Parts: sequence; structure tokens; C-alpha cells
Amino acid sequence: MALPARSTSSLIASLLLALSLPLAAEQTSEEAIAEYHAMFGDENPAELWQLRGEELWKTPRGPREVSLEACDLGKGPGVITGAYAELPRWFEDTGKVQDLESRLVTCMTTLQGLPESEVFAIKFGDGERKSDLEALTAYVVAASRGSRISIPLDHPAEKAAYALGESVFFYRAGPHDFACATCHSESGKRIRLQTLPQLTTKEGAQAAYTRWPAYRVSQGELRTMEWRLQDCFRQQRLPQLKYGSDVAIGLTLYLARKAEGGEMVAPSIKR
Amino acid sequence: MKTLESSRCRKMLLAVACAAPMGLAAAEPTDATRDITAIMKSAFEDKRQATLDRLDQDETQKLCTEARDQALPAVVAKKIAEINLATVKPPADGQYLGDWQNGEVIANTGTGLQSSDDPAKPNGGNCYACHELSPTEMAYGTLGPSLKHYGKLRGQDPAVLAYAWSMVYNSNSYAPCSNMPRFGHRGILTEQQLKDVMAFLFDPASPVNQ
Amino acid sequence: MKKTRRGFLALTGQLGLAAATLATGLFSRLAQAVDARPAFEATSFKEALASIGVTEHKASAEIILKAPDIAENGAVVPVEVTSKLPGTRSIALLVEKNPHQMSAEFMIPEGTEAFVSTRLKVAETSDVYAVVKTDAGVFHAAKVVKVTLGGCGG
Amino acid sequence: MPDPMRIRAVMMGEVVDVKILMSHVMETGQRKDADGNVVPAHYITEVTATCKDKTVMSAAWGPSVAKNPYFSFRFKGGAKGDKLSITWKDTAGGTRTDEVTIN
Repeated sequence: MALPARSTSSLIASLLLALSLPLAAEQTSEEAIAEYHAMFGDENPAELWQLRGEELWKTPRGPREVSLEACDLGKGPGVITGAYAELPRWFEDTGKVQDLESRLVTCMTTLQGLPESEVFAIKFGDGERKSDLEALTAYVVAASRGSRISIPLDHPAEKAAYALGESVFFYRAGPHDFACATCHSESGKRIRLQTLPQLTTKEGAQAAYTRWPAYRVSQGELRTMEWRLQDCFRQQRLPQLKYGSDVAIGLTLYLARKAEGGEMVAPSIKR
Repeated sequence: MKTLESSRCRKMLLAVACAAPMGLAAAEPTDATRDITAIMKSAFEDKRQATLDRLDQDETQKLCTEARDQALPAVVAKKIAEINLATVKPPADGQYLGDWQNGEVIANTGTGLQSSDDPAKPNGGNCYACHELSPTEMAYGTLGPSLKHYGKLRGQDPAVLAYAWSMVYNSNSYAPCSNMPRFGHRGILTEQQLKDVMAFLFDPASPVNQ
Repeated sequence: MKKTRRGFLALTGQLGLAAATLATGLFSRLAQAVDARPAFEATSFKEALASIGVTEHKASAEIILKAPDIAENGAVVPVEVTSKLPGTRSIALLVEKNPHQMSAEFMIPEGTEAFVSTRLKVAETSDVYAVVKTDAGVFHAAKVVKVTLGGCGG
Repeated sequence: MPDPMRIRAVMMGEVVDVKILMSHVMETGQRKDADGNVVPAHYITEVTATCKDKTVMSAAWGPSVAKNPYFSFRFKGGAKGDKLSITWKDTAGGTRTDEVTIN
């Protein structure tokens, strides 16, 4: 008689599960969101930025009329394959830990001789006001598709940047008491219907970090990590994060290190 | 800390704007946090209403920052709860419940106090970002517990109303280092807006209780 | 606005429509005045269909309309239509709750498959329609797309 | 000068599978910018595809086609090595034509 009893209880359990409406609704809406994402397939408008970025990379520009093909992103002059997966990193020539965006600024000002004011004229594009930095970033990042994130933290300055990034991640402030950790230190949570990655774990950090930069559907623009962080702080109700600041780079390094070993798929497509 | 905060507050009220969310309770930095706050301030810049003073931490924010994602030591939790419970002001007229329809709008509104928001517009509560409320709204977050049938399950006993008021007014009064903003204490929502949100939770006619 | 309107007049010569648009005095209509095509100016589902010569249409299971149940963001909603109806001449996409219902109309010449895939803006939760003109009449398929609110800042 | 389209045209059996991404703002004329000013309407109204002098697709678009449009269709009669030409026109008199080789 033990057998029927067991199957009765499991039947009841599955009935209860089926009747547990919130659970069922949650699964349905999350599956539906997944279906929405799947419908984009491989057709990502980020490619339009990659195309423009390639053109910008290869075309002689600036007062010195040179291309960026001699730009050293950490793997030697002109090497872009896999470069993004190893950034941010320490650069001897500038004596700084740099992310891709700040390194591109270095190359544009030192190699091409472009004034910083011109390079920074449009940090984040808006429709017909296009950002060269975003296009170049898209192009370089795409050359790391399939590369694994590697942030060995060999240099003391990299270790210091990581420690700063970690402190910033947990820094609670502003009218809403928000920190990065408020939304990103628990697993399986979401805001509205958007799943929140737990950035303090390898799995969560990899899922998030390997997909940025991304084409943001809500804006119709390609956005880089600098933008992602700046916009997170805006939503935290904090003032504006400065582009290329030590906090921006430290936080990026912290997240990249957390995502160590993850395979880059960016630029991706995001809400 | 409570006395320090409130005396600072009173002084500031005379000077300018204690009621402004930013002006509140920015305690003197301690050695442990001075560095990071200074670094933060050098890496950020004012943008419209989102000014650098928002990076200053009050006692609660400092303690919660130090705890990171670890469990709070009991003594710290107790201290935070005390500091924050002392800030809770019951409604001036003793009425906890306002207009649930307006409360629903507040629960659905995510804007307010961001550099990109219009300061002339009322702030939202963005309750749906983290909580399930009306069974018909499927786009709800799960960072906080489900509040579906909140009033239906609890009734309107004065103690129940007072507890819920404390939670929306200052979540840290009962949940130290909660992810939930301290809506009343930090001036995010006005007293009337808090009453409206309360009505959205408790009113038998509210969709939350259907 | 005046400048735009004159530019529009010169561009299209659609005097009557411009006058009518002016008469409504509605700002959003004025902003739309660059478009002289009645199908895209229409503000009701019926009117939009009438302007492409459709008055009657029947539901058909031979039209496969793929769209997500939930759009995480209404700014970009993937929509794909395959018509198995013989003699398919055109496929129109309409969003019932948009300010202007007509989104796109695709002409399908001989030799081109009765298949289109694109992405639309859907302002709020709405039925999306695929309206297919064939040699044997006009048919449609519809699907509701729920548009959800998102994000931490509204 | 508008940015180039990204066009893929690939033989799938006897059918040419075409997938296009276009760089365009697709402004509806209903959106306001940060300063509260209405952003003027600016969107693609017409798309045509030609292969060996034959129009294989023509479309009329309104403002509710999404920004940076994606468009895919399939036609018969093309072969590897044939040229496919896509043209769009917009409300501001802008136009762009790009050509690809079917493979």
C-alpha cells in the first residue's frame, strides 16, 4: 500500500504546483521574454556600428593623418583579436589602468593627434549624432567574440583598481540608499520582468559581462560598458560618473575579473 | 546617532532645506569611509538635481556599506533599526489610508530624483520594480516579497497599519539594510503619497486585494 | 512648424491634405504632416484599411503571424508573416493601438515568397494584424502582443 | 550621407534569403527630446529591391517600423553571383542604395 500512497502524494504535490498561480505566471512571463529575445536571432543592429567602427579604425584621420591600425590595446600595436577580453589592464606608456574606451581615447589623441575635445564631443550617440567612440568600441569588441576573459591582476595598480571597484560596488548612497549590490548581489531576482545578474558570482558576472557592449533596444543605440555604468548610477539617483574615471575603470575591472574565463559574445542585443 | 541626526536636522531646517532628501542626516565621515567617499566625489560630477552631496553617507548607509553582502551582526542590526525607527513620523491627522487609485499610479511610476527626471513632477515609488501587487499586473519584480492580497490577508488592525506605515516610511526601522528605499525619511514620497500607497495595499477595493 | 508645412507642401503638393491637417490643429497631427500617404495618416484601424482599398476581410489560418506574447520593450517588436494563401499580392502590418495603425505594406510580385520579417514599434499592449490581399479576397491573422514596463527608473 | 546597409543574400535551395539592417532614426514626430522639444518626423517611407532589372520586393513604411530597421524577405529567380540592389527613401528626401552579390 506504500506505493499508491506515494503516488497519491506526488499527484497532490503536482496538483498544488499546477495551482500555484504566481509560480506558473512567473515561468510563463520569463519564457515569453526568452522567446522575445530568441526572435532577434543573429540580426543585431550592432553590426551597423561595427561596420562604421571598422571604417574609422582603418581610415587615416586627425592632424597626423594616420589610422588606428598602430594602436596598442595591450596585445601589441594593431592587435584587436582577443584584446577586449583582457581589458581593463595596466599600460606602461600612460602609467594607468585603462579600459577599452579610455585606451581608444589615448590612441586617438597620441597617434592621430586629435584634440581630446573632439574625441569626447559625442561620448554617447543619439540618432544622427553618432559617437565614434561607440562605433570603434563595437568594432574592437566584436574581434573578441569567442575569446575568454582573462584578467590576471598581475600589476599592483590592477589589484588596487580591483579593490576600488569592489568598494564602489557596495557603496550605498543617495536618496534611495542604492548600491550596485542592491540589485546585483542575489541570484534569481528580477526588476519588473528583467532578470538581474548576481555580479558577485562567476556565473552571474559571466552572463552579464560577456554580453556588453550591446545594442540597446530601448534606445536604438549601441552602448558600451562606460555607458552601462554611468546609466546604472543615474538610476541609483547618484550624480554623473565621469567617463574614464578611476571609479569607472575600477568597477569595470572588478566585474571583468569576476567574469574570468567567460566567453565573450558581445556586442549582443539587450532590452 | 539618532539625537545627532535630529539635532543636525533641526539646525539645517533653520538654515535651508532639511526636508530636501539630500540634505538629511549626512553624518561626519569616519576614517573608515572618508577615503572612498572622497574618491567617489572625485569620479562623479553634478548633473542637474543629482548633485555630489548625494554621495555623502548617513550612519545607516555607512554601516550597510561596511556589511557588504554579508549578514549583519545582531548588534549592528539593532542599532540601525533603532536609528531608523526613531525617524518614523505617523501621519499628522492620524489617518493612514489615502486614495488607492493614486497609490496605484505611484506604485507604477519609476521616475523621480534621477538626473534625467523632471523635478517638477511628483516622484514615483516604483513598487512594482520589486514587488508583486495587483494580480493583474504581470510585470513585477521579485527583489522584495509579494504584497498581493496585502490588506485582505492582514486586515486593518491599528498595529498592522502602524507597522506597514513604518515599513514604507523607513524600511530600515524593521529591516536593517533593506534594499527598499526609506521613502518617508528620505523625502522620496510625501506624506499624502505614502497614505495613497498604504491605501493601495489595504483598501478592500484596491486591485491588490482582489 | 510653418516652415515644415511649407516644405511639405512644396515636397508633395498635397494641398488638400495639408489644409485638413492644419484645420485639426492637433500638434501630433502637424508633426506627422510630412507623410502625405493616407494609409499612414489614418488614425483608425478601419480608415487605415479603407485607404489601401480594404473594406472586408476574413480571418484565415493560412496566414502564420509570428510575434512575441510579451515584448520586453515596445520600441522593437519582431513580427514575421508567412501567407500560404494562393495568389498573395500584398501583406500589410497594422498595430491596432498605435496612434497610426498602418505600419507597413509589402507588395509581393510573382516569384517572391509570401513572407516578410521585420520589427515594429508597439506603443502599448495591442493586437498586431497581418492583412493579406489575394486574388480571392482579403484575409487576416491577428495576435496580441503585451508590452510591459521595465527598468529601475521607469 | 546615410550609413551603408548591411545586406545578406544567401541561396537557400532555389530561394534567395535576404536579410537587411538599415541605419535610420525612424523618428515618429511624436517624441520629445531632453529639452521638451518635439523631434521632427524622419523615417523611411519606401524600400525596393531589384535583381536583374526585376523588382523583387517593394514596401511602403510608416513611422512605426522600429529604429535601425530590420527587414527580411525571400524570392525566386536569383542565383549565386547575381547582384541584388536595395534602395530606401525617407521623409526628408534622403535615400541610400546598396548592392550585394548573392552567395
